[in-house]
Amino acid sequence: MANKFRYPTGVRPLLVEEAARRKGIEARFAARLESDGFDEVFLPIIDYVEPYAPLRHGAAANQSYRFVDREGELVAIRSDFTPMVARALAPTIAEADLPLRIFYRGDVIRVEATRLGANREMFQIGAEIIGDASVQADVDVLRLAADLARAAGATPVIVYNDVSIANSLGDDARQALVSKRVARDGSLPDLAVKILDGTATLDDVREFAPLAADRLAAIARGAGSECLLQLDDVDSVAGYYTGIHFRVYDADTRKRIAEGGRYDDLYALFGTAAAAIGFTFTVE
Amino acid sequence: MANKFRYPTGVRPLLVEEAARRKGIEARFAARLESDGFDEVFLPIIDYVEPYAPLRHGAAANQSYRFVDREGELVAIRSDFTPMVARALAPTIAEADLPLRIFYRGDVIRVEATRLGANREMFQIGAEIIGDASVQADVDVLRLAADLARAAGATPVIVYNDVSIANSLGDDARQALVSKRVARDGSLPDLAVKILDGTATLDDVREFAPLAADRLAAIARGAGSECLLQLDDVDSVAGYYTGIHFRVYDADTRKRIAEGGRYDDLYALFGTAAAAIGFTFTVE
Amino acid sequence: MANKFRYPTGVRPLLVEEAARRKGIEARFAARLESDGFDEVFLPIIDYVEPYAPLRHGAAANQSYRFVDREGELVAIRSDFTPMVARALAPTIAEADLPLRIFYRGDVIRVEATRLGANREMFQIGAEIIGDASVQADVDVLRLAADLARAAGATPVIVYNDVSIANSLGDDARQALVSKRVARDGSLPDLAVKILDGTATLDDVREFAPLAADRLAAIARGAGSECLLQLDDVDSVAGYYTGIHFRVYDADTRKRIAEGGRYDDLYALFGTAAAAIGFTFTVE
Amino acid sequence: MANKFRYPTGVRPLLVEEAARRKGIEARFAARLESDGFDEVFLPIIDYVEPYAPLRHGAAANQSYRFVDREGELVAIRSDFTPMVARALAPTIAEADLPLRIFYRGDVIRVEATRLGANREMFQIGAEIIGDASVQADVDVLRLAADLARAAGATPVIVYNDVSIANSLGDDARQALVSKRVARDGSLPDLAVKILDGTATLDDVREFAPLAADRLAAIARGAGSECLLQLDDVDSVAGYYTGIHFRVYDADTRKRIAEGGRYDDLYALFGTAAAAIGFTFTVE
Amino acid sequence: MRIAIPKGRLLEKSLATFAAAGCDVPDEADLATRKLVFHRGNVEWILVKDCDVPVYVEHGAADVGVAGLDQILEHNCTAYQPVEFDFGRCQMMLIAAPGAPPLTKVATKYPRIARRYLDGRVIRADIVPLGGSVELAAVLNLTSHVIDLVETGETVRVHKLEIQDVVAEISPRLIVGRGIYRTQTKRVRDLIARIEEAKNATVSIQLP
Amino acid sequence: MRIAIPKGRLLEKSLATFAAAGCDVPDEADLATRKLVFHRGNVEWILVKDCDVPVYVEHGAADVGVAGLDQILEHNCTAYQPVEFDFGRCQMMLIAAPGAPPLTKVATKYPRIARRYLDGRVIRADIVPLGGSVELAAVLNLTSHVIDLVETGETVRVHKLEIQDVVAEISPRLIVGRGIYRTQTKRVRDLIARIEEAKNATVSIQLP
Amino acid sequence: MRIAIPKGRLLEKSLATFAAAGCDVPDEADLATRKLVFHRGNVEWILVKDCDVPVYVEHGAADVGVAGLDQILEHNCTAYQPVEFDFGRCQMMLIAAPGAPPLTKVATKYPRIARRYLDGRVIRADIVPLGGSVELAAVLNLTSHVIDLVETGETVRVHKLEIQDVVAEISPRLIVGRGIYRTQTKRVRDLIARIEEAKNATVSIQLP
Amino acid sequence: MRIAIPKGRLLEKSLATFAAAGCDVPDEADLATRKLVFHRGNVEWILVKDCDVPVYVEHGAADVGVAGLDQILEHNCTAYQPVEFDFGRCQMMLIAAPGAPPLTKVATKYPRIARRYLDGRVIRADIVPLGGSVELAAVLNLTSHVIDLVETGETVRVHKLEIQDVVAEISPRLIVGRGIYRTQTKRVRDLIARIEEAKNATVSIQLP
Repeated sequence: MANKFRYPTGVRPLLVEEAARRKGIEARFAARLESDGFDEVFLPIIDYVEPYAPLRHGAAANQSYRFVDREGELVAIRSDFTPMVARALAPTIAEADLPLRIFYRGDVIRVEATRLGANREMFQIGAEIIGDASVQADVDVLRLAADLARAAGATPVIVYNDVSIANSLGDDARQALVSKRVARDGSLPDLAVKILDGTATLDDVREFAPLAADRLAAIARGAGSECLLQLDDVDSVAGYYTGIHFRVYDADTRKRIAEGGRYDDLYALFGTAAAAIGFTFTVE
Repeated sequence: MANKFRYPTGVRPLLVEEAARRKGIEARFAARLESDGFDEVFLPIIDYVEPYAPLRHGAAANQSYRFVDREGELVAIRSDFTPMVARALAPTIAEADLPLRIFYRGDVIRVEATRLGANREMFQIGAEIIGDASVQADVDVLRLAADLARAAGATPVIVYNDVSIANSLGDDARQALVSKRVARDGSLPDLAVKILDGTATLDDVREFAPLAADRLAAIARGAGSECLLQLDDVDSVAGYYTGIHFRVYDADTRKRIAEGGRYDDLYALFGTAAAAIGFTFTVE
Repeated sequence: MANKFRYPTGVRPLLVEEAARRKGIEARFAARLESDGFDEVFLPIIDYVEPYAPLRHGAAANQSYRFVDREGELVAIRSDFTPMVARALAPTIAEADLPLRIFYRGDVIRVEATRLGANREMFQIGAEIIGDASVQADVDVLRLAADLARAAGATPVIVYNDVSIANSLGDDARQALVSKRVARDGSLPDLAVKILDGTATLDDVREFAPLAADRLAAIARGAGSECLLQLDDVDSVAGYYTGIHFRVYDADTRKRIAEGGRYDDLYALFGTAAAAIGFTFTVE
Repeated sequence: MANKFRYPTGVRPLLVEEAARRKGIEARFAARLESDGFDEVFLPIIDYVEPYAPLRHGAAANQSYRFVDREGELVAIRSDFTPMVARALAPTIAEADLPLRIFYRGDVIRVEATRLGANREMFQIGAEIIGDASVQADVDVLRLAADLARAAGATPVIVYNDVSIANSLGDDARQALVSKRVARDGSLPDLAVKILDGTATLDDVREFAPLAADRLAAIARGAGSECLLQLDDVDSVAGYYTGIHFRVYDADTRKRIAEGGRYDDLYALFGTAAAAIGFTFTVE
Repeated sequence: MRIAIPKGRLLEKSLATFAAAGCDVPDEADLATRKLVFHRGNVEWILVKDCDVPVYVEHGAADVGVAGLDQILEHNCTAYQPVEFDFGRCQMMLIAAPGAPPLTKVATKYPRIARRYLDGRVIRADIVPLGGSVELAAVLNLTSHVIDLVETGETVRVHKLEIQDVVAEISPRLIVGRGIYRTQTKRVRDLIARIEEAKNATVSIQLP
Repeated sequence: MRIAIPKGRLLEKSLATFAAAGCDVPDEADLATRKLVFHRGNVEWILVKDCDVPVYVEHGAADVGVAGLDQILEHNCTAYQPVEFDFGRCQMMLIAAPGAPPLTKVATKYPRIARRYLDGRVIRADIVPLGGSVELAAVLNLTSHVIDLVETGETVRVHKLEIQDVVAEISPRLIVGRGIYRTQTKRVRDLIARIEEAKNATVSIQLP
Repeated sequence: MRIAIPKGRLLEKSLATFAAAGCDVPDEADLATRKLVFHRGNVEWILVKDCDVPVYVEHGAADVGVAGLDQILEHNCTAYQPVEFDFGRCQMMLIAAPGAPPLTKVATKYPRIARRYLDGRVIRADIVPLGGSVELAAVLNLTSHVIDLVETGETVRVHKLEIQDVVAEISPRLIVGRGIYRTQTKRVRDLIARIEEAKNATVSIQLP
Repeated sequence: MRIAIPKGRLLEKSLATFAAAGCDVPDEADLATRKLVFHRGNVEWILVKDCDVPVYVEHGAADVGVAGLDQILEHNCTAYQPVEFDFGRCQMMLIAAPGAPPLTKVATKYPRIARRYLDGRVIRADIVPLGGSVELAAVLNLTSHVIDLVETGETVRVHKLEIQDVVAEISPRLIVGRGIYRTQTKRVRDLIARIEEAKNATVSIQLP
């Protein structure tokens, strides 16, 4: 039986002090975003699971509180904002309106049964630029993320990379990059080894992924000093990212506080093709 | 299968214009409440069903999206704020802190399958004073509700009554008051008939419910001209209300925009006895 | 609130008399099947939804009571036996054991919210031959179905066809065959028109679907007089059927009492390729 | 994601050999019960949770797979037969028909997350006599249980007691009896100590629970030699049992294979008062 | 104030009652036209289908109306029902052919009322919603039983059916929306009082 | 064989078509009576409400019937629709007052069709089911929009409403139950063929 | 009969107690070997890890055992606990560094006990299960708090931590499986009685 | 930088490797003390239980550590694993008594790894988590099978059990937290490179 005072895994009320603190953070983020011309949208706390099926990879599905609604449809409580923004906006956006600058905020709930010490309840606030595929947009978003991190009292270190590079290296190389364990028996492309050793340059990358190399070079010229290109920051799956992918760390705590990147194919999935780049901050 | 663009019954995103409008309303309400010394609390979007069982009456249970969580507990998506506030605050409040002035806001979702033209998704914002059983608190809350209604652009008509009167009249009288159909065959107490005819005075009430009569008289002296005492405004169940119960109508649209009252027993249910009075505005 | 005596939609207890009746029917079916060398398997009352996703078409998904289990997986209460048999047997069957003769029985629950007068609870008993792709197997199964129908006190009329024919005619023709509404403006292949008019012969069919034509001819030679080849018995989706598809009607009540056919690709879906043909009787 | 071959926790198919074995066991049990004049009833695999609320104690609730159906009602997959039999029969039984001899069988599913090495899927077969409050009924049921245990190849040891005794001893004594840890500081009634030491006689019991003592004496006279009266076989909650409560162990494996007792108040809960006694065998 | 009058069998008596209560109601000439909306003084009279009256009042599209309890229940209408009329009373009945099998399928124009009745009786049956000629369903074996309104019982007789049970006593009610009742209480109470008085009046519509 | 004929606007043309197809149909004299069931040769003709025809056929209580696509869709009727008639065609329309606000509430006699239409258009709106005079709902602001059948468009004009969209093209169909089609195929095919021929016939009912 | 003895801190006193109760227990020489199973008379003695004793008894792989309440609770062991021993008692404590922040993360070897304690206190915190040196977690700020057994309090002191609360009083118990208790009641009762007598005995193991 | 070293069988070789990589590691004298935390230069060395190393690194309470793949998998540790060591390799095995029945219950110290193995093999079995002496479970028939680490195979032999299958190849890894790797990349890469070099070194700890 539910303990009389307990709350369901992953949720709890925020009483006066905590609520005030949260509101303070929200206000700082929102003020900065609005001053930069970002408009807020409100996203539903629950949504169908099915429309997101194409994005689903393995574990992700189990990360959300899911239930079957009165119509027999599988519904999930919000666990990731970015695809929801695309699903909500895609049917309505018109060429003429682009680029759009959107931000959003709210709680997400994750059931990370298997992760160690996972905190399941998170407040997220994020922003994205829709319909601008330019390098400048990438740079602007990196700068914005850095400013917001500072506004939140952190010392940002932004690690970025382009997911298309790993895609071009093959599975073995990707696995090596993910685990950081390099086989020096020549079974891996030299580039992978170089990347792991931290000696790879964009010139090395260029032959494998010329577009990514040029783009990263351009971004590097524009990005602030807190932004570090790390070619070995690779995940086992790229998810919906199609170009630059970055994570914002707080140098003081070494914790990751935000993640983002470019997902130029996501909107097409929901009916209207549009380039997009954005990020989400997570406040525990 | 879920239509590619549909959202689950009762939810939908608010895009730029709607979100801006909603934020405007929220801002006006919040500003007024904060200036009156009300502190905001954030309540979880889901909670266990069981702790609220004592409050549950018939249909209510089916009004919420309910599902069974990973621990096998029955969980519901928020459908009424007032009891959640009590459950959240009760364990933490200390005599010394009282009275507390609290407000809250957020979406609630109701599955009102059987009601006619029910809108299932509602944004609610409400406030309450905890630990003040005085008539003055009743009056203050009535005034505050009226001011907020005006702030929202409505012409408030506040109808109030005391639930203990109907409780004192017996079931037949209550049913007559609920349906407004009076049996003139003497089967009903004269008071019930007088109330229905609108000829009952507080003196008539006094013999049945002296405390309520005196209290209503005191409230009447303090309340604004938009407040109308209507002894025949009775519901089939009093729910958690224990004293004054009121509804705020907009005279222009004749629609009900807020409801509230005193629920002095609700906090005890969650562990700490405390008088409380509050109201909730519903914005469709 | 649940009425004190009601049962969830689609289920109810069978008390002494009904249970005895049901047992009688079961016994007759089981005796006949066992005497024909069919072995029974027991299938779970719930199973995951996901393994069956490739079979899922539109509405079907909503026909089952679905819920999310403790591990966060989507689970459904049994609503169709045939795919469950394949999923259960596929991992275990070895070439050497084939052909297998299997039967099964049990309740299925369907939530057919939108169908008119749908009875949601059904007892089903079915049989199938796995690993025998021969015409003889088709004929044996047709005969068995007829015998079982008689054993159940019905006067069987078995209508059969080959799903590959409709597949070969194109969507317009299929739609015409499904609705039985024929456009005589030449927009449809002559064969479709002939089929609808009931004048088509297997020779007409042969040019479109030679294999099906020959097979149906062979079946026709072997099948009993209660079996009627009806080329216009076509559904909007073939489901998992790959060859012959038949329905058993009771000439007295004109109701459908069983359905079956050949599904030679179904077992491969669950790990082991094997031809299979079977049918399921439904007892309300 | 669900492993392609896995089944939901607690269920799995029984293929040919296992199914045959299961059918053999069922047949032996059913034959014996039918020859004794017991009629079978079929019970639904799912039912509402609410009607059983009065019986619910703590953990029990979480032992069943629960979900919310299309009407928003909480539904559970069958986890205990006895109350379901009462709910199914109570509305229909008439004085005249009593006593009834009923049996039932089927799978139950339990989610015993916290118990050690709990097997969650069980086949159960049980029987009960409704409307016979006599000692003879108690004795008959004990004999029947013993015979069925032998039919299943076990060497039955049936331990029995009367739940009303522990009820009469107070909580401390009950706790001591449950844990078998006796405080010799005189804080416990002598009887409790004697019971734990195994030196208590029915004469000792008589002063506390005269009716139970006499009844147990009478049962002891009638029961077979495999039946052992054990006054210290006490559970922390009596559940729905009101008189004799017994467990059948297999002396060879020392495992419990059946449990039963008298529950004379259970039928009243579902609308028709009737004495009842029965037992359920569990076959893993 | 907008008042919804049912176009059906309750039309004349409803209007007569309002007239007797001193309201300026549409006259026969008006009704002869195909018009459905009439302004008289400060009242707007609307003529809608019997089953739609509760819908209009529930949604606040009408302030006051006259509706049978059958429609009020079927629509879970939450409006006040201050006056119960004596005219147009009838019964909701469970009807079947003589020697009908146990109830497993019932045809009706009132699926919700039927559902509540069956649940209350612990009868598990499918409900087949029909639009009209409900008794015919039992005659033609669409269903074994039907649930329908019975006034004179004539229909039941001609179809050689028999009544098995009374599902509900049905009477027309004056229904009043909560919004107007609360925001214009005095005016509404006054109208109710006059209707109450005029209730039993047998006055028929006066031609000018 | 039992054939269900809709009592409403399709009655005469339906019977005329069957007559032209060589069926012995009820004549005007029959229709003049209050009877709803007629035996002619080996056919039992039943007259039911338009909206009930698909119900009878779906449940096997009638073998054959004539129904508008509106009713077929609204009831998710799964019967065969071998013949589409040329008479009685009309359109299901989305209608609103000029300058109506965005669609958030729509009144209709066809809630299921409306739901599908709205879902398809990604419009989130409440549906208010009505029994009749649907256009009136838009006039009286019960709802901003209505979805209803439009034949001549007259009703739309008199209410000063305007058509915003076509929801569906509606035509009457000959519907045939699957049971009889499968178990008496030849007989049914023969009937269908004859109806098909007679389809466009303008023959009116011949009095004996 | 198979009796499970914990290999850890309770080993000697447990065996001593059984010896004092007249059981033929393994002697020091036996224990010196790496063997874990010893047959003495009709008893099979098995030496298993402290935390595994309840598992063996719960599953019926051992009939009797000695286990600390900590392990009994952590495993939801349902075996009987007829005797509570006086030796080896200690407390389950909530421990933190002086001036620790509010409890939001706690490290422990007893996640279930910790969960129950936190729920009972309405404290919402993550539990970090550790295998050993739990106090270290608080020292190294893996977690702000730890829940662990405290005997002498020495560990707490050396790590400069302080005790904040008592989670539970822990004592070793004689646990007896239900199966053997019910099927060989007499024999088991006799053993329990002898253990009960010998309970406080300070007898040490006698070498032959 | 804080580095977590497993107290168990990997202790010496782990420290030796770091030493060979030029790190100033705790020496034998240090280890002789009961201390678990040592500061050397800008590194803080902590000695924790083998199974806790991944926990410290995952939570960021340690930056770097040495852990066996068994513990990494069992904890779903997401830290980087840049170096795989050659020492201390072993295998996770499925073990049973000769002629054991089909696998329905398995005892193990690695329930998650066991679950994954069984699911992958479509074997439906209960898992009995134990704290130690896992092989004993098979000997004493607590379970028919056990899943455990096998180095020399000695334990398997003495218990007269046999290996049925290889569950996983286990090797110790250098694990590095994502936070430090990303925020102090250069320093971490440098350490990894030096460890990589020293990897196969058989250097033992040098006393000063």
